[in-house]
Amino acid sequence: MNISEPHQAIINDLQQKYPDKVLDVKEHAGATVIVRVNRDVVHDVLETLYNDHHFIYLLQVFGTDRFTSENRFEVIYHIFSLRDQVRIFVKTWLEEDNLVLPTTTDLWKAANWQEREVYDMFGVQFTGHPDLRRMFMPEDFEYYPLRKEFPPLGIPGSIQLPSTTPDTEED
Amino acid sequence: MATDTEFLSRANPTFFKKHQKAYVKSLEDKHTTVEVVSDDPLETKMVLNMGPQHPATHGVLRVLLELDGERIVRNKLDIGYLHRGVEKIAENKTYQEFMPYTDRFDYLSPYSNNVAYCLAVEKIAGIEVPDRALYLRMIGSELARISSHLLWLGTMVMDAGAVSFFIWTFREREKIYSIFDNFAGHRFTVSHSRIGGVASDMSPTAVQMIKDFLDFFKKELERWRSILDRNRIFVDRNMDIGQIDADEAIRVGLTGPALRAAGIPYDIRRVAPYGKYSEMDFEVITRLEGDNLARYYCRMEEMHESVRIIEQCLAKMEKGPIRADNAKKAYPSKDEVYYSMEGMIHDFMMTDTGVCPPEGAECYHSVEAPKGELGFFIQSDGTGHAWRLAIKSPSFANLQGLEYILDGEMVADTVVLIGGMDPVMGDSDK
Amino acid sequence: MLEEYLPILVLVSVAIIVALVFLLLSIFLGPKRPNKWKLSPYESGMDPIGQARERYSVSFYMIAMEFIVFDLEVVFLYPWAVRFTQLGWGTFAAMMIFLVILLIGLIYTFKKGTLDWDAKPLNKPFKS
Amino acid sequence: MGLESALGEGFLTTKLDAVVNWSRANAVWPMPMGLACCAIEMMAFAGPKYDASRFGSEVMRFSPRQSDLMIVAGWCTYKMSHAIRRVWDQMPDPKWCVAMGACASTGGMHRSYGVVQGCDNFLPVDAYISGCPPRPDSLLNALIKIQDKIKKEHTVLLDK
Repeated sequence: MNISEPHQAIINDLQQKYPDKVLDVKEHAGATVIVRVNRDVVHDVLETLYNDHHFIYLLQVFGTDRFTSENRFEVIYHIFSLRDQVRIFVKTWLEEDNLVLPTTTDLWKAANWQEREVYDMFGVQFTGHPDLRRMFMPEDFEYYPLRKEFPPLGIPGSIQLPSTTPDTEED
Repeated sequence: MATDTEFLSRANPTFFKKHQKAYVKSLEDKHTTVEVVSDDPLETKMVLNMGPQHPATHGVLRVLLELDGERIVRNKLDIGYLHRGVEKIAENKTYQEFMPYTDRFDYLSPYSNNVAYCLAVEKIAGIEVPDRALYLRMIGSELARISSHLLWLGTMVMDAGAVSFFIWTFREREKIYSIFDNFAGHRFTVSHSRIGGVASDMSPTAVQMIKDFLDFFKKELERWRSILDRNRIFVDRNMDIGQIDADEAIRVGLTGPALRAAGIPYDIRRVAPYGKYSEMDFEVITRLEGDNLARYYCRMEEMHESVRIIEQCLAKMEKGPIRADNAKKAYPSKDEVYYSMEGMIHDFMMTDTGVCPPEGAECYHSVEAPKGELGFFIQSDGTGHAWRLAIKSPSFANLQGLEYILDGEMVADTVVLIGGMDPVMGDSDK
Repeated sequence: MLEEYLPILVLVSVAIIVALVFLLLSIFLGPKRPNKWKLSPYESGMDPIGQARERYSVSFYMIAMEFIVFDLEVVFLYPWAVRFTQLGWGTFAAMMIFLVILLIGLIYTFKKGTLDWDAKPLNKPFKS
Repeated sequence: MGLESALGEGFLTTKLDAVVNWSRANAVWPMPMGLACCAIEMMAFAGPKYDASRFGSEVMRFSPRQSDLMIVAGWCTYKMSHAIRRVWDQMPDPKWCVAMGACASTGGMHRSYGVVQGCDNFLPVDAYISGCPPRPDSLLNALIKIQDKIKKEHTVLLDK
């Protein structure tokens, strides 16, 4: 667990501000530091990182389906601080029955499309998002493809194909 | 003012009704600061659809523009026309099997995608790569950067009107393709990297071809720059449009040359050097204006830097193994497989289960692809298949920046702005 | 006396006949299979929003009118410009009067602002 | 004997179909439905080295109204299939379609929920090209096959 010095400073600062909310810190190969925080404090953690530690560059927001019975989904924010060149991943676990998270588009404009992608792939609702629509799939698609129970070859008939006889009146 | 649901009433979609209605609705309630001057009832808004099948959108990108005369009042991008769920496929493939998919992300520079994916897997599995393989990978990814910037140059200048550039840049790209053909097997989707090293070594003829290409390309690049850099038409066409300052560029999430043109020297080869980039001396090209012309200069000078890097690599590269010989982590070399029993078993084991990173390990590694920072976040569950592979794609971020930049521009400039952002739909649609 | 003009007549008629043949040939030879989507407007693969004849900004119309006026001015200039050395000062003065009148027209349209497209005040989102 | 001998030197008589099909075959204007990596190979096919204008398909028209041969280059997703079908319907009638690359022909390596497994699910395809991406010379080979097919096309009178 050799967390580099600037990372450790930030983690200590977070642990002071949110005493029991920073649940665990993981590290791999000396570069990737992942901080897991409780779900109802994630927006404030991101806000402190944004204001105090100059994490103004949001690179990606993505989700994971852990496929466990409790707190099944994960949303990970990948942010980078330009001032002290530090890259941190802030992770939260979400229950399957209330997949709701406050949006971070008020902090970073970049979060707009990233959150729409997480909504499209996992079904996580972001409250306060300017226009939460599906990012890639058409709106008429009712499933969330990156969930583990969705078959990789898709569900036949979930999206309609164009009709090959142009003259017949479509419905 | 035009009533709010005016476009929605005009749009009568015949397929994907919910999607198209929601898309047009989102255009209407998008807040815009471009203030429309004339409020007389005669002045109705025109909705222009730069649809998925369009010569200037560099792939299948749909832009819905609300125009007031020639000025764009609001625009909305719709992507996903090339979405094939590659992250879902990654969960069912072993690490080495997923390698050919990485060529099809940013299909203008497939070599650097391979290198990015291999570095990420090697980082999570903890594999050492011999020096010669690192040099070969750097030469390949810099050549891919030149070929990607060449296609950007050819299509952007052709969109701005000069068709001859497309022919010149493609002539140079064909040379790069023949170089890749010689040392990596195929014209551009090469899948040349392996986990733990590189698939095949570079023959002296390939080295000679690269040297000839570099000598001619340097002079050719100078000639192109002398034509374009102070060309009245090109400069007037690109100056002061799509202007974005550094602070806004960061918040919108731009990456790569588009971000460096706004004045932020964020280049992964300097921020988190990988391979042998820490020993190379090259500058990170940044401009301050942040408009389309600055992005043009950034990319042109980056081609010079790539040429310098390749020359230094060729000088420093010496004989040596091209793949880690640790049988558990990398493919054994072919003659070992044919002539020894263990080699054949290792080869079979590598193909069957492949590299197995530690259970529960999560790791991120990113590479400076020509379009920006291409990163892979891998979560592994101990088996040969990745549990989750998240791709941070540069064109996805740049396209979001494009939506911010297009507001308030003239409709004729959208073509050059899309060219300036250089999006690749295979990369952004994952 | 009209014989000298016979070749011109032959030339013009052959030209017209050849042009018509190429145009009308496809009516007989080309396959005709109209269908609903072939006749609908091309909207780069998507459904068109609104009809093709929507009302659009008046600045286009102003530019078109501008062009016609000054194009006709050039047409009137041609016959004079070809022979103006032999035509003497009288026609020169007349032509100058004609040009001055149109110059006043041009200055008027400049002041009205029909020519500069980005005359509209523009507060781009990043400047505000 | 025949009409030709009566007309003397330098005259050639042929069927109307042969003339019409010959002229159509040697001016096949491609409609580049460039979707993914095959589109880059299609650009190289139209580029200087593998010059497509030697075979009469110089003009890469992006509007369906002026093109005869639609080259579907790249994997077609369900979302894009409607746009491809709409552009195909809007092309004037003697039209042909080439599925370029494994992804257009059979969905290729992308066996996933988003990709239509082969664009012949919704398009009448005349020529399939294997390869991922196929080299430009195999695209030229497909073009020549399409030209042969046009030359042996049915008679013009049936088109009424």
